[in-house]
Amino acid sequence: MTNGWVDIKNADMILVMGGNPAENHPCGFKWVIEAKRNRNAKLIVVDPRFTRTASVSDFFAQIRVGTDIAFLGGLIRYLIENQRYNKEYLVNFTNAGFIVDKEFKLPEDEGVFSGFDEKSLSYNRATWNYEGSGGKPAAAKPGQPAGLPGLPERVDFDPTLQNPRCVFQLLKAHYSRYTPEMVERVTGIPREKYLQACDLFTSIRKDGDTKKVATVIYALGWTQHSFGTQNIRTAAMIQLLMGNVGRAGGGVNALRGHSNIQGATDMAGIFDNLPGYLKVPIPADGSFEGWMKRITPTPSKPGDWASFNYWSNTPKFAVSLMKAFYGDAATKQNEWAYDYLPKVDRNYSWVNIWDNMYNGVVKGLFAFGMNGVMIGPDSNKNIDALKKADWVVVGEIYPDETSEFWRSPGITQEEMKKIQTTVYRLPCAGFAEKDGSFTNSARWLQWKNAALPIPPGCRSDQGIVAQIFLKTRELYQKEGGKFPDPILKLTWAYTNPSDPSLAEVLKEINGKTFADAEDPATKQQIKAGQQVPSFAWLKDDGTTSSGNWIYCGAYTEAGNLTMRRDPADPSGLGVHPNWAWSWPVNRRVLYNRASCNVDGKPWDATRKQVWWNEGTQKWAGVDVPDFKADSHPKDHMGPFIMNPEGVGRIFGPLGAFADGPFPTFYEPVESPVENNLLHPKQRHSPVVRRYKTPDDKYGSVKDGYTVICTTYRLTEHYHYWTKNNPMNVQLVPEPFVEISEEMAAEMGLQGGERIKVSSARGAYIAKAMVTKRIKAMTIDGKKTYQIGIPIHWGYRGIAEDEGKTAKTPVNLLSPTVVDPNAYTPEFKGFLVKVEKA
Amino acid sequence: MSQATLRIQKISAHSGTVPGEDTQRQYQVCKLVDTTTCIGCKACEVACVEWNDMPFSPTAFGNTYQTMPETRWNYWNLILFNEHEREDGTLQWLMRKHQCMHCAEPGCLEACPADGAIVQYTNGIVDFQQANCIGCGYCITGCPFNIPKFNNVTKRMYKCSLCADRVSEGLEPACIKSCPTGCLHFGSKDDMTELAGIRAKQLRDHYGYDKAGVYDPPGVGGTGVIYVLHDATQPELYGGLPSNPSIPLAVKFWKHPLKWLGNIAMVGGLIGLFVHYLKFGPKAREEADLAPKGGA
Amino acid sequence: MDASRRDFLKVATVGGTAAALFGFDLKPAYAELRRLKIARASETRSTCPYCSVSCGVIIYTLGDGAKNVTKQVVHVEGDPDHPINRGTLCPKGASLQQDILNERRLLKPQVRRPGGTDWEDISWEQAIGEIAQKVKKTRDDTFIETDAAGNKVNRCESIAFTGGCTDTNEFNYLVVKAMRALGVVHIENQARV
Amino acid sequence: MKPRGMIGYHPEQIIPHDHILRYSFKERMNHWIAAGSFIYLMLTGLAFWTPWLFWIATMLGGAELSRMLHPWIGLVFFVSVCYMFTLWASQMNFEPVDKEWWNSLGHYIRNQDDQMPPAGRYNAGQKLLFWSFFIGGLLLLASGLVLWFTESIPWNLRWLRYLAVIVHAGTALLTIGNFMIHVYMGVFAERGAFGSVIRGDVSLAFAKRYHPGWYKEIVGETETQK
Repeated sequence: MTNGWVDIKNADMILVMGGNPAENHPCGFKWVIEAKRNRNAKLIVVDPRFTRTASVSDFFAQIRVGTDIAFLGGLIRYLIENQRYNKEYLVNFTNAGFIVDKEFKLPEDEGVFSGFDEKSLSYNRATWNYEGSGGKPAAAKPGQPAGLPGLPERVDFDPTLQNPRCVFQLLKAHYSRYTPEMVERVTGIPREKYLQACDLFTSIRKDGDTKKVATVIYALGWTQHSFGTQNIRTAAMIQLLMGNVGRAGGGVNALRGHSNIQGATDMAGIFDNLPGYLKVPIPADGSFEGWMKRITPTPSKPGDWASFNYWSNTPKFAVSLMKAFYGDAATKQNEWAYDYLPKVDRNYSWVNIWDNMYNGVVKGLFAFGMNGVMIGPDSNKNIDALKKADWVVVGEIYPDETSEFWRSPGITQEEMKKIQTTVYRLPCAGFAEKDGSFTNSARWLQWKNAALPIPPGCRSDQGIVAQIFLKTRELYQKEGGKFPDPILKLTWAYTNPSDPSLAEVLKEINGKTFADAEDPATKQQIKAGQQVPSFAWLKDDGTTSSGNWIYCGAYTEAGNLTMRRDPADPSGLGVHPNWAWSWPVNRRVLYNRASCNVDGKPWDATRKQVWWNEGTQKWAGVDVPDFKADSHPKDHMGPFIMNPEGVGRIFGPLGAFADGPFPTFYEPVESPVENNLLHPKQRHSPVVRRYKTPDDKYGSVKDGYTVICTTYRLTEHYHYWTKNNPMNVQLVPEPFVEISEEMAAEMGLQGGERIKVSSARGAYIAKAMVTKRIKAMTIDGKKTYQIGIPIHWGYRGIAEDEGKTAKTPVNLLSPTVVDPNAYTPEFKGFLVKVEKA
Repeated sequence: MSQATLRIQKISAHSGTVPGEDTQRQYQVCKLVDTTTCIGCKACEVACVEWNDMPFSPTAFGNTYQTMPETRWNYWNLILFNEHEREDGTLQWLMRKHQCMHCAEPGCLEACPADGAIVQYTNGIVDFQQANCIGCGYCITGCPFNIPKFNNVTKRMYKCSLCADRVSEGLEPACIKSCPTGCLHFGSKDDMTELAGIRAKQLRDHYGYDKAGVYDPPGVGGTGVIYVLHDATQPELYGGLPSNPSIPLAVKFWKHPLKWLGNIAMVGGLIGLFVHYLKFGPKAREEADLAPKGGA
Repeated sequence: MDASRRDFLKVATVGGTAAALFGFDLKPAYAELRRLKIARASETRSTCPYCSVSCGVIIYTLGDGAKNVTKQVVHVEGDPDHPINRGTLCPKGASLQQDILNERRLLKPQVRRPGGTDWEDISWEQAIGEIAQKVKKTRDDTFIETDAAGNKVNRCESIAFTGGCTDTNEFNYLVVKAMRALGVVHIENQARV
Repeated sequence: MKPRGMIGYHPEQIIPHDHILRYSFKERMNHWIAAGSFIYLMLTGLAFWTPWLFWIATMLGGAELSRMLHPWIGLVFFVSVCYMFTLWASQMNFEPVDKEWWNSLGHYIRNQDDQMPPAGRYNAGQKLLFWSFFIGGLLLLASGLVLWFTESIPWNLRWLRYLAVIVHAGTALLTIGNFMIHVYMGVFAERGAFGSVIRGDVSLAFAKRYHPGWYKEIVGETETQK
């Protein structure tokens, strides 16, 4: 979330798409209701189903699964045509006026941007650049070609937005084909209804109003597509066009699905990052310096503007990380132990773990609270992969499907005896039995206290990992082995090494200084050995450490700030500055400089977040300004300080996206529509790859898979966890499939009858819930059915163990297709057939 | 002492005066349920079961998101889900929290024959005292909302207590506290009525629900649970909420005219027979008298 | 007040007097209320482990923290001070007590041996020892020091770590630290999916 | 086959000491089962009927017990009423004499029995009592079942409950009224009647006075002989 949960109450207009917050985030959704109650805000819901969120909405449109970009592209067209954008914001705070490379080509009918290489199914993105001068080679993501040209240091710029090669004009041209008629054919939303939605959402900018604010709320309904990142980008672009980013009640708000996956992302529990969004080194970097050179951007902006370019501090963060990991063993001489870091040059993401396990590369798996069989996609493939692994270590609190893959339904005793995988199942501590911090969707780090002792027989999660690591280290100490140095030299100086105190770990994450230091501006001093007050103090000379620079400031000499519990909110804007601690530097709304106009005055005086104080010549505010504190508005420094341009990117240049600088509508990989109506020559995302094992099968209409299936959660259940909780099982006791009344009538089906849903990969059996909440759709003149399946049931659980379910996980159905940017699987839309079971 | 003598203003089947009747300044408490912001998440259902430590009982799929068809003795609070297509073709998914309405004039209490099995506190909460309950089920007959439920093992009746244990300690009921969207609100009846009115007006003025209104049925003297409805003219849409509920006529007839008539008749009959005896005596003083005079 | 005493009220009634003559106590209890079950329980402030809203929860446990009490959860309720949830909870958060008290919890380490058809118990020490040996063997067997172009890569592709959604930041940090030190590159998390 | 003109002749029913066997053991036993159960039902029913009498239930072992036993005793009562039906229904047909009897009710009330038309084994009042208990028993059973299993009645059939409370209470009131008269007659008004359901017999004099028709039947007096 760029903003926060409570901040939603400041919105005047709320678009929920690709999400169902009433279902999945009920307690955060209250702030939507507060906006409605206190500001007469309007809630627009666009979803394949009439959801719980839709039930309290003011406008609902049923959309075909996976056609969000067509909807949003049409919305961009509408708001440009009707001038429902904030021009001052657009010109000054976005790259709308930047001139784009002459060679850059829009996809038009071809459906691909300039630079597409059909053989490698990837783009040479050299032309996705600004016109200008200066600059250096660009950063590349792992697995993508390096050596691109860099962004120009000085960008050509047209403040009138009239230049036909400026971003704004290209944008207009790109979405000119997303007409309401076309949107109707693609999405199934009738033209009239669609125009009502466009008018309602953009009505906040009617007649040049710049006071009102709209927010966009989304979740996995946007991310879990083969064009997931671009779904979100389209929304971000709309918010930039309307000037809603950085403002209270605005922003682009990802509702993360779980308690700490924001934290897990921050902490880089993912292959392509190191903590704090530092990009992992690639083999070609060659040295620490090479790595830093590649991942540290340089400013790129119109000549007379300023750019903070905060990522220019990357080396400070990286050196401090290496000091946290390796302590005294990371020195300038050994390039801060650069060799100790594994180098990544390919995709090791989730789906690839299972693919690589299937193909014999991955032999051992740790799964801590991660039920890979259930998560899928293509659960059968994951089960087959596990059969080929040497060993699996599962840390769990309940019996789960992954640890029992070897006796999943359909495996006979004989087959079981042939499975050579050793599985360790280690009982962990429950949430109430451990402390530590979670980072919520709004980037708040909150400490939680342990209420109960860990049950006898169980051990703390960190204790288990620590003990395995220490035991392994002991073996390397005793026996030696391949490249033991990083293992032997890793800092592990916790008071209780085999069960580290998490408070101690958080102190390490925050980081400390090894030398006395002074802030030249404030003359504040810190002593050697003290906690670093904020990441501004981090240095690239090895005198500071920090396990995650964005968390720097969470545990300072003032103590553990994630434990703060002052609920006061003096501004009334839902900032709550002294409750817990928010990254970065306790800032609650990101890019909040953009809540003011160019002159530093708030767009809306009733929602003042930050402002330029002429008296003190500093930025002041009720929130921590997301800006250089003393940058005078006249300097024209861009508010998007993490971008080298300093402005929001309507055009995503160079390596930013694998599949295009502007979002483009593509059909899901499994789609009932044979042609991409908007870009007729390219049906799917051109850069999406299919996996190749025998388990990776893909269905099409030709094979009889004509029904669109989507998957989702219910508010009564939590993933694959609450099927062990008798209370939640009582609320929703059995799996079901939601189908429309028309489809049921056609099948001669009554609610409660069992049906079998099959995809090219597997079958799912459950009772049918016949409902008015999903309707048959007319897509390009053809009647199309959509069905929906909640994901919560597997083969271990209360209902499952009582034999009340068919023991078919939903992800037996879902395909192994991932988004080319985020590598998130396409769980949300695929093809099935439905029959009575 | 949590709930003192003076905190009781009505007692079922009670033959004396009631200690708290009109002796307290205490305000009436009230739950406000704004159905227009209910998302049917069932947090209130869970909060109720959890707070009251009620045992779980099996449920079955019923082609709906609704947990069970109606409340149970161990499930006092149930969201009713209804899919409703309006005349303009738009769909409404109406959700209503169904629980004891805590009527000012409770039909259950009226029908109850057991002394002290049902009481109404001065704050308006209608509470079942299971210790005094005899399990006759007359409260079922008396209730216009289908609330009291029978436990087959204990042979007693159960229903929502409006968390009287919490309220008496100054806390809000468990369901109210849990409600994520704030569709549930708790306070004095006056405050809730005002709040409901404001919300209904907002729905009429800003959200196009011309018939939005407040449900506080006068037929049972008003309720301790009031609803804001999108369409107050059709409460039946919300899972059969009666549009003008009252204590069933049969119960009223039974408990008033019939009872008095019967009592008068019985007492009168006894007196009549006694007077008859006084006046006429037995048909024969001794059995021997029966013998015909003069012998046979 | 004596907390152990049942605290209910008995009111004399006219109806009862007739029977009282016979020595029966016929006065019904008119206001027998449950005591507030959390009145003296210990409170611990925590964060709900489910979605990313991060609702504050108060876990009420048995006893006042005295040494001779084994803590057990009495009730879980929303934290009214928490700015986001303000005491509210969803049906999952509201049922956390059942997650804590759950009888399905795993309570001992187990192993399924190759070809095995059931779980076997294993001691913690043996399990951790065996796992460490497997980690080392797998890593040593497959460790890649340089790539085809001769660049140093120092990675171990044969071990994967998948972390869950409810792992704390500190746990994740320890995992990243330890796994990267082992050269593990297949590090993924619920955050991806 | 009775001789023509004879109302009846059953000298075998005349037992020593000029008594007639009026009620067999079976009949007496059944009567007292019915009576006992009815009294219990009435007392517990009255306890539930009005708070003023709730103490009765307390005296009878507590209202819970009363609530538990009331329906079972009700079944006993109903069974015994049914048995009465098999025993006596054939004798309870309304005959022309009954109409006369009703017309002379005033005399009956004023103890002017000699001015009453000759009642048979059962006079019209007793017949009414019989039928009122039998039909009342049926109604009480039907409504009682609804009230017994009241929680099993679905909400959309709730009118059954409404009907049941009225029918049960109303019928109970009527039967209680009849019961009061019956007890009054049997215990206080007609000396000898009480004994008849204890010992089974009545004196010839009793029979002749209260049930002249029946008396004739037993002793064999013909119409003409009168």
